[in-house]
Amino acid sequence: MPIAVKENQEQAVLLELKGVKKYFPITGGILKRKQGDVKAVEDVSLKLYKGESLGIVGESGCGKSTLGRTILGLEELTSGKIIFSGTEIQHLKRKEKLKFVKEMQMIFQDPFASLNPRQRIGHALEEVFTMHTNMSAKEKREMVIKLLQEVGLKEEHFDRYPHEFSGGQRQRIGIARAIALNPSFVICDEAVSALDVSVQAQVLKLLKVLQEKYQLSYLFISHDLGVVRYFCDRVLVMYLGNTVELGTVHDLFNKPLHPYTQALLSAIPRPTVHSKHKRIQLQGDIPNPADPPNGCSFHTRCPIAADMCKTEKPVWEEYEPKHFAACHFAGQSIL
Amino acid sequence: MIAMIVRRFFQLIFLLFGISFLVFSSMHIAPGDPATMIGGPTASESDLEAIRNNLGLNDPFLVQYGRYISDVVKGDLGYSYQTRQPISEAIAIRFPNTLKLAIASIIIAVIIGIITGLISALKQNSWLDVTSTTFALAGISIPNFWLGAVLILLFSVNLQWLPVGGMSSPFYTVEGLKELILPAITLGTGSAAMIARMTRSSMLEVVKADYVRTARAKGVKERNVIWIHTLKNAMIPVITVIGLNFGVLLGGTIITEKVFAINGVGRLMIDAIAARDFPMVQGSVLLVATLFVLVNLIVDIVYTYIDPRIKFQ
Amino acid sequence: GEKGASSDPEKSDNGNNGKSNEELTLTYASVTDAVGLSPILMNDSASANITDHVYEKLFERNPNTMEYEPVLAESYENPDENTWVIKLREGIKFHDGTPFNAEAVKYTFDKLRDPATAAPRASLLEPVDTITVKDEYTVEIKTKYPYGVFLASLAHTNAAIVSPTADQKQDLMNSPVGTGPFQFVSWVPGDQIVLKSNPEYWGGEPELKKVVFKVVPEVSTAISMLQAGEVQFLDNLPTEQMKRIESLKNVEVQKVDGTPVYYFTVNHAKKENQDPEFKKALASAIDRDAFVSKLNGLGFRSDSVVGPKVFGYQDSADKAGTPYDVENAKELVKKNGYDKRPLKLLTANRGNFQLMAEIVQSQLTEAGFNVSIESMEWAAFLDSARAGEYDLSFLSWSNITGDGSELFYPNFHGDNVGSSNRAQYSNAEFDKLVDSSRTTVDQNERQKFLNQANELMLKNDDVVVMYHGVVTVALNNDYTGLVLDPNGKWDLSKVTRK
Amino acid sequence: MEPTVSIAELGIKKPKKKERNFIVITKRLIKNKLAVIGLIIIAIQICMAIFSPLLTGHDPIKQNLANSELPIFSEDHWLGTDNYGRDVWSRIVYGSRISLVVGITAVSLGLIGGIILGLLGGYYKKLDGIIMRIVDLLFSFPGILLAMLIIAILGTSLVNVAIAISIWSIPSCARIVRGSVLSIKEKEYIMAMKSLGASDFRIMVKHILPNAFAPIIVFATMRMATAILSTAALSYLGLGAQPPTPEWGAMIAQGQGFMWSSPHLTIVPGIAIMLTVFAFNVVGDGLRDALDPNMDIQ
Amino acid sequence: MGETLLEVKNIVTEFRTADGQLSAVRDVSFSLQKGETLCIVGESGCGKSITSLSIIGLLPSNGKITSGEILYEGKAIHQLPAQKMRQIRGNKISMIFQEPMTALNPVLTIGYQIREPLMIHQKLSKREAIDKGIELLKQVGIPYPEKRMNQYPHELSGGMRQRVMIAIALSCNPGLLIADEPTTALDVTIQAQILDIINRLKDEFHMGVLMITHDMGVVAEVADRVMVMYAGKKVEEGKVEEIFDKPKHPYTIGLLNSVPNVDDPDFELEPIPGSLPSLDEQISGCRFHLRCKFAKDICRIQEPPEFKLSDSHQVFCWLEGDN
Ligand SMILES: Nc1ncnc2c1ncn2[C@@H]1O[C@H](COP(=O)(O)OP(=O)(O)OP(=O)(O)O)[C@@H](O)[C@H]1O
Ligand SMILES: Nc1ncnc2c1ncn2[C@@H]1O[C@H](COP(=O)(O)OP(=O)(O)OP(=O)(O)O)[C@@H](O)[C@H]1O
Ligand SMILES: [Mg+2]
Ligand SMILES: [Mg+2]
Repeated sequence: MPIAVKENQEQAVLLELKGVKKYFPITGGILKRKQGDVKAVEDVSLKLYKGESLGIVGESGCGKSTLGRTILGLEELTSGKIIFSGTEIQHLKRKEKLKFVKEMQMIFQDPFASLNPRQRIGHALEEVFTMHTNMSAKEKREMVIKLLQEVGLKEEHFDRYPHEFSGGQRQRIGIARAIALNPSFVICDEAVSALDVSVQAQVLKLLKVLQEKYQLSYLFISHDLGVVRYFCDRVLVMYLGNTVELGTVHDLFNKPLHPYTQALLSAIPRPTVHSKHKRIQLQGDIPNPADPPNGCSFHTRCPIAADMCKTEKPVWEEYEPKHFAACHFAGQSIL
Repeated sequence: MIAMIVRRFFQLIFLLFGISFLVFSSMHIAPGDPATMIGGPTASESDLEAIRNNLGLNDPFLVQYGRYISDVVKGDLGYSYQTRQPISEAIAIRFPNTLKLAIASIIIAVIIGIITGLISALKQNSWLDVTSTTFALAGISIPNFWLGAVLILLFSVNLQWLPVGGMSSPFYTVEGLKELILPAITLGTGSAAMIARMTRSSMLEVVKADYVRTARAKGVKERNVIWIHTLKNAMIPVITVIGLNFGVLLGGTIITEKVFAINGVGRLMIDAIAARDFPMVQGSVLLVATLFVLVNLIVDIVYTYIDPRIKFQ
Repeated sequence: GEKGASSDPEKSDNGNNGKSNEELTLTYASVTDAVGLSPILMNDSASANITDHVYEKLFERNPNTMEYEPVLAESYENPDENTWVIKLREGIKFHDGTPFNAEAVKYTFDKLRDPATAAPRASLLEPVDTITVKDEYTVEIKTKYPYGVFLASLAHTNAAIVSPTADQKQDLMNSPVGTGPFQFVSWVPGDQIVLKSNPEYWGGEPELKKVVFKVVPEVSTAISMLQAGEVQFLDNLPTEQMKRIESLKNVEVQKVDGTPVYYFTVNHAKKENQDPEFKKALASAIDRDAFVSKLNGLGFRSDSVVGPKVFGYQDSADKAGTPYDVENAKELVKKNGYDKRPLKLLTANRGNFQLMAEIVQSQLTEAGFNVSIESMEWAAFLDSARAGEYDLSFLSWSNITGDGSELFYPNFHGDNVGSSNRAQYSNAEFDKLVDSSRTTVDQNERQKFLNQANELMLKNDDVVVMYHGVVTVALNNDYTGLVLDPNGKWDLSKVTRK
Repeated sequence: MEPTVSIAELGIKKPKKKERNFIVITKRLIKNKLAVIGLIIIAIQICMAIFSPLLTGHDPIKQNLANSELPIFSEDHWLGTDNYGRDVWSRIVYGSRISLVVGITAVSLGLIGGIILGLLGGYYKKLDGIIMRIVDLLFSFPGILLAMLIIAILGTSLVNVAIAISIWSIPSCARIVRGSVLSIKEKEYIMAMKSLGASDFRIMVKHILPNAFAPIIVFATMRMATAILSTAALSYLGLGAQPPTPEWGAMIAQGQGFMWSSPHLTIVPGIAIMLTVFAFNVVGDGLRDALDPNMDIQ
Repeated sequence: MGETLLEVKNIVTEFRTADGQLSAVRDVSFSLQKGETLCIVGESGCGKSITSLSIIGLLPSNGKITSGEILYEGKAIHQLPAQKMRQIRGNKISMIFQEPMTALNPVLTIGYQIREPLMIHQKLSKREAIDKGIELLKQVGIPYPEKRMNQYPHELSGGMRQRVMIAIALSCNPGLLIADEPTTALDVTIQAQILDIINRLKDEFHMGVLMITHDMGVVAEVADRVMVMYAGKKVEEGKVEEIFDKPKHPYTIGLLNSVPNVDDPDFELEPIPGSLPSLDEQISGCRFHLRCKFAKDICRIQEPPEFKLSDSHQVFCWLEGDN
């Protein structure tokens, strides 16, 4: 059991987030003054252990990608701390950060969109070494070919352009680029969502193989719970910029504490014709993140919302060992 | 929207400052002496000196500029060195002609341009497309003075259908319209070509859009698919081109105005430059810049009507 | 002499036949608009064409006899060399009703002289010391020194007499008031100026009731308008279009040998240009005959700087220049190594200057010179030439008063280097002759001085005269009676329908 | 946990012939008949410019006043002569040198300026406002005055005409580039480069610029045409090539006076310019189509 | 059930491209009863959308049905003149497209877009069309429908837009609804809402629904019958239970094994190796044999014929020939 194996490594914290917030200002008016914020990520704290896969799920627009990008420093942090291997990295200058860039990488949602369409993929991969090492052209080429083989491509692909590959192959290139510098931490931002089921299965397998081999830690962003369940060790559920639940895959899928998690799980269409689930119908649409509701951000759609939910923000609590949630009625079933 | 207009207005003021300084200094750097242009080639040194003193041209550059700007701020654009006429008056006489011409030619350009653009887009790669592309490109490549002279020869001198030049009757009379036709065509062909090409490429993009297929799936008539579902969307980049062209046309177009003896702003400016009539150059450039910004503003407002997604805070 | 183009007996359809019952109107197309309509403040030919019809001068040169004849003056006498007593014509009124008298003359001239006015041609009256009103119709003008060109100055367009009341009341620049045969009606700047006949004109009301001066900046458009009958009259016909104009059926072209002179000059301020052999080589290299043949009859040959229609001319000067002899030129070039020196030929890019420059550049190259052309628009050209930033150039002078001193003094006198003397010519002997021609009142004496000055220049090859202008107009066949002056001006007051 | 299938055999398409990008584009371009015609015209012109002396039997600046204004198809002068008796064909042939050189220089200089401004403005939000105001300023500043200023400072040489024209191109080029940059910089591969620690300069030059190429190429070919026409317009205003250098724009300007007596003096260079403009435009059109990723689907 | 609504017989759809004629749909036949939901599944690019576009006659301009026929209520519709076809589209057959974000015209109001088919096909007056439009929006669960009528698509969320598309598609009570991946771009909670609406309306109006998807979960949720396509060909067809419980074609099996099971943590993925051949690739025999673990010699040589396993279950695979 993978979970058992990883129990031992739990002590080794690779990445820690403390109160991470990311707001996007909304500007307007004659002088383009700030008028408000899109609260894309609102107060996220968590630990990521070495060698584990942490899944992040939640509705579209809830801030998953923003969180990922913020960790990598692609978005400026509004407040909070990001501690990587014991170093606070949020305030580092670009030069100082380069060291961590090698350690933290990202695989993007759309493999085609994340490759420069006018660059041969061999060159795209070589560029990574050009930026971070002093390798000779020959060494670089050798490294790239090794990388290509690592992700199941061949030397002959070196000179091709991204459009000459299939979706699955392109995502392999994205993976190759991400692991090129031997990172210890990789963010997969919907890395398989754009792929077709059969290709998706191929790529998931590859990611697992690489994790075994290099002791990678993944932050695995997805809205496909099936994939998350298959791939991750622990899962974080987000709603409207807030973390609503965090637990091991097993706990979360079997004993969801938060009503939103429950709704999400029940809404997944099951690829089986027999065990028809009772689905929880959520009413309404996701509120505007620029103007989140008071109290619990989920109360507008929550079937068990009480008055207190409208006014009081629930606290993030550990209800069971390693199982956190933010809900006034955590654990109450909404069926 | 109001806020945008106000903001643009502030930007315009800065722009005008910049422009006026640039124009002022370039007029001073460029060779040619306003006094000689007033006194004539044989004016004696004492004549020239008297003229220079009279115009304040002997003051240091910054003093002259400061004086000019403070007058402008008070709403006084100054007087022509040459004719001693108030600049605002001189421009007021010319501008209506330029405006008429610009409007007439942009109308012609829009009609011709959109129709040819539509035809070539809808019949992409057919002979119709090739023909209209060729026509559009011919339109863009023929120098205006050449086209103008040939049109005059054909329609005014040989056929005697239209007057050779001038613009004296009000535009709503038959004479007024006749006077407008040839210059508007001459001037409009270039813009028509640009608009045609823009319409073509924009249409080609839009007809591929999913919502056009949706319209067809609803059983909408082909005519309505084009005119209601496609064209409005395709117009957005075209409007930019129309706006840019119209802005340029409003600044006056020297060659067409010259060929058709139209008393317009373009000629005023070019004559003023040739005569080193600094205040007149300044005045007309400021007018052109203002119009340019104004047209851009109008274009932006038109955008919001065409595309509801575009909003201005 | 006057050369009339063969007129077509057939009447054109394009003419004004339909309008024969209406008032006689003539439309003239001008390339540029008038700058302003006050003779005191303007100094351009487009304005002069109008002011000449609205205002009148004390004297005028008769185009045929080339004598100065009184106009607003009746007579004059010189009690001494420095005093001019002028008797004025009586009973004349300005268009605004103000009577014309000695006060008006004094007012006009004082205003012209006043430095505060900053009149462009204040120098016309520069020698004047005092102006005194003797009686209602007599003025006495005293000059600082004997001034031989005084009558010519008084005959200058800029010396026309303005209505003092009008000048105080309004801006003559845009609403002129004079005594002339036509009076001002309207002006749309940049577009057109309209005049109507003056019914109370002392010389009798002109038959032409209305004149429209229309601005048509493009000559070929103006010709098309002439052809289409939209305008009836053009002047200053361009060389390249002569064939076209002459082929028009409804138009008659008039040509008159004129006063303008176009010449080639070196930059005299440069020492190396004063080398006589250099100048000789240049003069021998330029084939003026070949050039004039390209003018389509719009120029005629004479080596003389003072042209045949200008006071001071003597026909002996016609052939006094160095003749064209390319072999001689080549020899001189080779001998002195002129081919090694790059020469900058500065030219304005308007009128026939470009033509001259291209042909002469080719001819000089033929002779072995190393010449490159630099062409400029007018204002920049005037500036560069005045500053002497050239080796070779073409200059011209269209002599309004038709007096040789008026040619030599501004263009070649050492006083004017740095302003109007763009040839940078400075020669003490020449200056003395010109000064004498100006300060002598005896016209015969003046003639001699001018001729000597002329020959001096030609002998030294200081300038090479390219051609003398032929002034032209094209008039619709339905009209007649236009008087064309060799200085390029024309008079519409006698124009009638054929 | 060993993978059941060997990774190497997963998802590999049959290897395709390796094709260089420009070969693909050229192939597509060649399928476009109009573009091919355009390419041929440009090729002919380049040959004309390079091999001018071989193509003409006459000196383009040699005058022969006795043989002036010969009509088209005259003996020894198949395109006639101008009013100085110079052979029109040789002037057209030699003139192509200037027109092409001026066109190319002007467009390249304009592109450099426009690209720099456009890249900076599009990439850095903070610079955008200032740069766009500069662009507005350049837009409204009268071209003639600009040309005069340049020529006043630098002289009336052809290079300076090219500079003047290139400055005219800067604002529109900057707008176009900025527009593309704005959309390209939001692309995921830019984000990917940032996540790999690439510098802004590298991102702008290596990743944004090549992808903004399609509109730039179209703009450049369009502008090439405009540039040659602008030399004509400048010559018309007296600021072009210095005589007797043959140049198409100046030829038209000079021939204008002879439109009635010798129409070929305007029509011949007019057609030359038209053909060039036409050629560059259709090639530009073709290039745009060839670079269009939508063509990929087929 | 029982009444045949749509019959597709042996259609072949080809594209004219720079590389020559390419077949995107190769000899596909199927039928659909009234009140029934047929799901077409298969990998991306296997020809699902092109099949559906062939039916509604909206193929891209370079595409053409080169053989076969399509019968709607027994009448051939694949060769109807444009005019006649227009009367069917949006009226008898309507379609929901893949991308809710782009399928609505951004510059026209929701009201206009929903009124349009009503006014064209049902000849309603503008007033009546507005009322009907509001009614429809209410049916698909859009709050404040009156207000929405005057809004533009960008003012609505993705889920609402897709619901508007459904309202438009259902406006004229079509006999056949084609839904091309109607929920792919949406999130699970919204997806669930939309699938419910389609199911409800299908029952209410007794429509036939042709649903295209590659999400096996969705299939299990809504389908009565399933058709599996691979590289332009139909490889298997059957009742939904038959496909999920007794999949026969190795491709179908592979597809099912590629979907992670949310409810089974120990489920091991078994991806299908290789990738979909491109359209211009010449493959002899079964088009799947290159990726098939069980491929035999005959698979490489000869195309498999149809094998009937039951009345409703057919498969195109030589392996079945053995049994
Ligand atoms: N650059 C930005 N400026 C302003 N708002 C932004 C920006 N980037 C993201 N947002 C907003 O922040 C919120 C979170 O966006 P994010 O992309 O992180 O969502 P997500 O969970 O990744 O969604 P999805 O599943 O659709 O990818 C959204 O409301 C989005 O509109
Ligand atoms: N206009 C076209 N020209 C040429 N080929 C096309 C065209 N449109 C689609 N194709 C090709 O036809 C094949 C089938 O496409 P189709 O859109 O039906 O796939 P799909 O099964 O709907 O895939 P997805 O699940 O990605 O929507 C694809 O290979 C596609 O590339
Ligand atoms: Mg995201
Ligand atoms: Mg599809």
